[in-house]
Amino acid sequence: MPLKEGVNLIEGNLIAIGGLTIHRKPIAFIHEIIRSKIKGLNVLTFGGGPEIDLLVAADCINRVEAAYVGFEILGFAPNFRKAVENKKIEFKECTEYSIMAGLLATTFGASFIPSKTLMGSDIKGKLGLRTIRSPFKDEELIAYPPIEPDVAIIHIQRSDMYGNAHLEGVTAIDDQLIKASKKVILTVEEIILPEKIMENPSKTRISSSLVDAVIKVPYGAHPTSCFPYYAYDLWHINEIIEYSRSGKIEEYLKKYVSSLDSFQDYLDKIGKNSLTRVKPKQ
Amino acid sequence: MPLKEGVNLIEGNLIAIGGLTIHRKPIAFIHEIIRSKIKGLNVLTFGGGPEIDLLVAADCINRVEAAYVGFEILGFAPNFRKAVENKKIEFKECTEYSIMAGLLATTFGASFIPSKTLMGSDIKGKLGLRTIRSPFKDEELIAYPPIEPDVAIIHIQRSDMYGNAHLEGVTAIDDQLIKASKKVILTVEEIILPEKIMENPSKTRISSSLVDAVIKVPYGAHPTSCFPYYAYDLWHINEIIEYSRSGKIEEYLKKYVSSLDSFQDYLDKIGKNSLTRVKPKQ
Amino acid sequence: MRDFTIDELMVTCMAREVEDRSIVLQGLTTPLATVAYYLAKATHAPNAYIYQLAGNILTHDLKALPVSMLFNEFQAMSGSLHVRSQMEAYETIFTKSSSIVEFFRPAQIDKYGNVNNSVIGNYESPKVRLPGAFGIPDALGIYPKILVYCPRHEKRVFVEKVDFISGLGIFDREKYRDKEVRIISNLGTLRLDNKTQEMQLITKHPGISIEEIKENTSFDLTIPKTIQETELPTEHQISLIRSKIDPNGTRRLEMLGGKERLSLLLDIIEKESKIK
Amino acid sequence: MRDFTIDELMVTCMAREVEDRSIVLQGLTTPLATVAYYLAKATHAPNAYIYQLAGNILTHDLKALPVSMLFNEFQAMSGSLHVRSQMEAYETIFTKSSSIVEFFRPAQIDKYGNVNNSVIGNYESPKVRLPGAFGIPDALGIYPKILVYCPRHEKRVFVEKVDFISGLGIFDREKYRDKEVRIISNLGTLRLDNKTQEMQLITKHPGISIEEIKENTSFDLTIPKTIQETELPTEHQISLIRSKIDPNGTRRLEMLGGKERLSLLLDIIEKESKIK
Repeated sequence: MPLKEGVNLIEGNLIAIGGLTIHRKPIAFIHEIIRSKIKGLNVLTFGGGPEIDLLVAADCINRVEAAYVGFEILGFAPNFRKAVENKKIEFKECTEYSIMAGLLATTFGASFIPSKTLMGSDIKGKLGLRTIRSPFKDEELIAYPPIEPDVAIIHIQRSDMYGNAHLEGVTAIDDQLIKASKKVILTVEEIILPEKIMENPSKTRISSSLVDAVIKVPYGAHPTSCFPYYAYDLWHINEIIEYSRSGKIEEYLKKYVSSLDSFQDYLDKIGKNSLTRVKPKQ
Repeated sequence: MPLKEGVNLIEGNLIAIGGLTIHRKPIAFIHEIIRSKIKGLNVLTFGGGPEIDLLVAADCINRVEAAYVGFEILGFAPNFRKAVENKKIEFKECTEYSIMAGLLATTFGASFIPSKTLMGSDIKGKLGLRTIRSPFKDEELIAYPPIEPDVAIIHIQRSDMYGNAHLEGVTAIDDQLIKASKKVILTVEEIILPEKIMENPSKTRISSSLVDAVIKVPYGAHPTSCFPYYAYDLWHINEIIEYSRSGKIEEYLKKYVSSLDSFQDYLDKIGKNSLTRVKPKQ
Repeated sequence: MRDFTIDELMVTCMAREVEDRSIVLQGLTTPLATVAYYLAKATHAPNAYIYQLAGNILTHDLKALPVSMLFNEFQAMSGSLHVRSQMEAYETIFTKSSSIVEFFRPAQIDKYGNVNNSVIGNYESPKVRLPGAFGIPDALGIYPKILVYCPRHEKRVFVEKVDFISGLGIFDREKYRDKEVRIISNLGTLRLDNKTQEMQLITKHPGISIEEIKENTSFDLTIPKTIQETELPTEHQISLIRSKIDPNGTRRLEMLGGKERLSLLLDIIEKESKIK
Repeated sequence: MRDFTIDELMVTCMAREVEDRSIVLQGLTTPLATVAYYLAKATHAPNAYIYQLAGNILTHDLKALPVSMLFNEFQAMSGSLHVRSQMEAYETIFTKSSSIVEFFRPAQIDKYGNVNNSVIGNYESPKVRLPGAFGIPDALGIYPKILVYCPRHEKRVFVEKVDFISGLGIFDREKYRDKEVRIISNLGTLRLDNKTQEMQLITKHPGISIEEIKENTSFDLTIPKTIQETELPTEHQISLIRSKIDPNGTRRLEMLGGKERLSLLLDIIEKESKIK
């Protein structure tokens, strides 16, 4: 399936994005969303990074739900930060547990997850979490409601044509996102034969029974990482920061996304040297 | 660690046993418990089989908590059945969900798991499950309380000396039992080098940080199966049934357990032919 | 009339419940269901997902035939694309319940579709303490379509009221409008849904009379004016079952009881241990 | 006085919090903590379990040194015995909380140990929207021992009251009697527990005066009569840090801000991309 078709599958109230901060973000898919001029998205991600920042910069976002949005050692996600400070987007600040508990409630048939975990944190109030009395002890508990994304977009290492897939390195909560979402789109570095999957079935982390589309996009997470294929391109992520700081993020978007026809054009523009320096030693 | 020492680690109110019915039951360890004349155990297992039946026959058991106790295609677990019918032991009849939800509550810091799953079943009442009102909808929910076993005894394929372990074939809920239990004892077919574990770390299902003892016992699950080493020995399981039916289970216990010094003696008594016929083709 | 046995007819009826891309879950000790699932996958449902052995193993294709009694775990693993924990099996149950096919075999079933695999007689002082219902009580509350098979359609199985409700069948008429129970027995096929709340005979197997079905059912069945005969197995299906999927006849184990079953079982595993 | 830098002193202080068989969790972007964890494992805590990168990867041994900025995921995987999902990391947090070592770096911390990584200023109209607290709010409610490091001990970090409680520090005096917060900064080490409910200076780093620490803290510190100097790094520790664990100086990234940090970062990754 080409990326353009994949973008047509985007619908519903909540779009989940896999990966973590600057690891395994479905950037090729994000570029296609930006090119398609989709607006008003509500996006859930565990830890957001360049994918959120670019979507915000391109004005595709209404609300972000995440426990973190930033570029790790490179600091702030500049466009996200500015948009929240200027109230141009809504930010629903979650915690790791609030997201995991919500997904777990969905996948395990629990009406909610009752726990003391966030008691006392101001985030509890901002998330509008209700409290209940425990039926067993004299204590108050937070009721984490179910989270059920409409579509999950996940960039992963490899799968067969059906979507039986491996998931390696920083896995974050991608397996949970996939199980809890109504529809799942995988972008993958490689498509391999089912026979290859069968050689080591205990390595399969995602079952094809949960997958609606598989799209092959080598380097599809660049400038974020996709272990073991390539590391994050901190140079390029810093370029995003520099364009943003000097008020020229629209130039960046034009140069690298909207003026181009495909992600391959982006990779060509980035250049071979950029892709080589993030390759690990053999 | 020898099995005798392993048995000394048994303590507490609830002993969890891994495997499923006639798959991967820690029979060698069970024999040692019987030889040690431990009495009054409360045992939790997902689906019980010969291990429960032998413990009951040897009068080691006070209470069984399980969703099933039987020999699959061979039918009833005869000593368990008789003991429940004659009220010699207590049987707390669970369901798959009630056990999984209880373990999950423990490992995920939930005070309980609220779900509609068992609504209307008479098992709900027998388990003494409480109901609560949902804070979100007009509905009644079952509150599954946490389950935290004191010790888990699991027979698995292989681990390194620290307890970093693989788990293959029918895995049942062994990973959850291990995570939720205060103490974990593994009996294993093989001990391999950590370097072997590192070759394929995504295959590691049990982290050594959760394991308290590793005991090497080849064929330690016989007459239940341990994929890929051997299938269940339905002939021998039928022998247990026949001894029991003719009122001679004590003879069985004497012949195969109490008169012997070790599990190796049992294997010698079983004989090479018995062990060979359950070996899969290469 | 074609040459087939009642177990083969049941297998083809059960196979029809599997659609392409169904997620098929297989419980403990259900060789009749196993053969049905493999038959479906070999014919009209090549993309069905079959999770074997309490839901732990996904079988991709039918390389690993014939079905085995002694080495079923080995066989399932050799054709597996994905190994799951039971927790993951439940995650599928909750999120994909409308795609799931799982046949249960109750010790007792009543006219409301309640099933009992716990005790015969009084719960506290049972005449027979059965092995237990395992995941059936959970699944019945979740699945919109409850699939039941009864290889021995008798009064003591089709009871007026189960001795103990291991799992609740049809309930809460308002909330579960489309919930239904489908039953395939050795005499015919039956159906109960939330709208009618009546257990209805749908088809009778060839050579079986309506009287015979009534006589072997403790409660009143709703019998429509015209009852069709159950669709017969095709020659292709029978040939697949006998020559490829189950040449050793594991499917017949569930039709038998006591010594007959044991004797067939020992025959089968003896054979399997030798030809491996 | 031995030759060491303040980042090296902090690293050795942090390493002391790791006991043998501790379960060490490493958050996002905490190279100072990474170096400390590896130092502990290379010296007094060889059996510590180090879960890297948001808890997903267990590092078994120190084969994969030196620590890397660009290839840390690759390095962690090459020394891994076990790959976990974040869900499994939380399962460890809940069941083994007393064995867990995890250092957090707050943007603000107040005298009750409350931390803020959410906003500077008003929540709805923030002066600075920070990246977020990720799992800190959860962990603070679970861990009995809360470990904090502050590479830049300043008034704007050690505030009277945090602008927003991302995570609650010391609370519920009755129920959490043994709960405590330990802080290692670039000026000294501090401690707050549920018994005293006072933030106390424990040691001061060599060359730092009590006055300097007070001046850089917005709230009143409890200063015991005699304050010892922080234990110095040994030569062995310094040599390990410099030659084996972190020759490229990733630990210094957290001591710097703005352009200085970026410039050091680009130096480090440039080097790493070439010598691979």
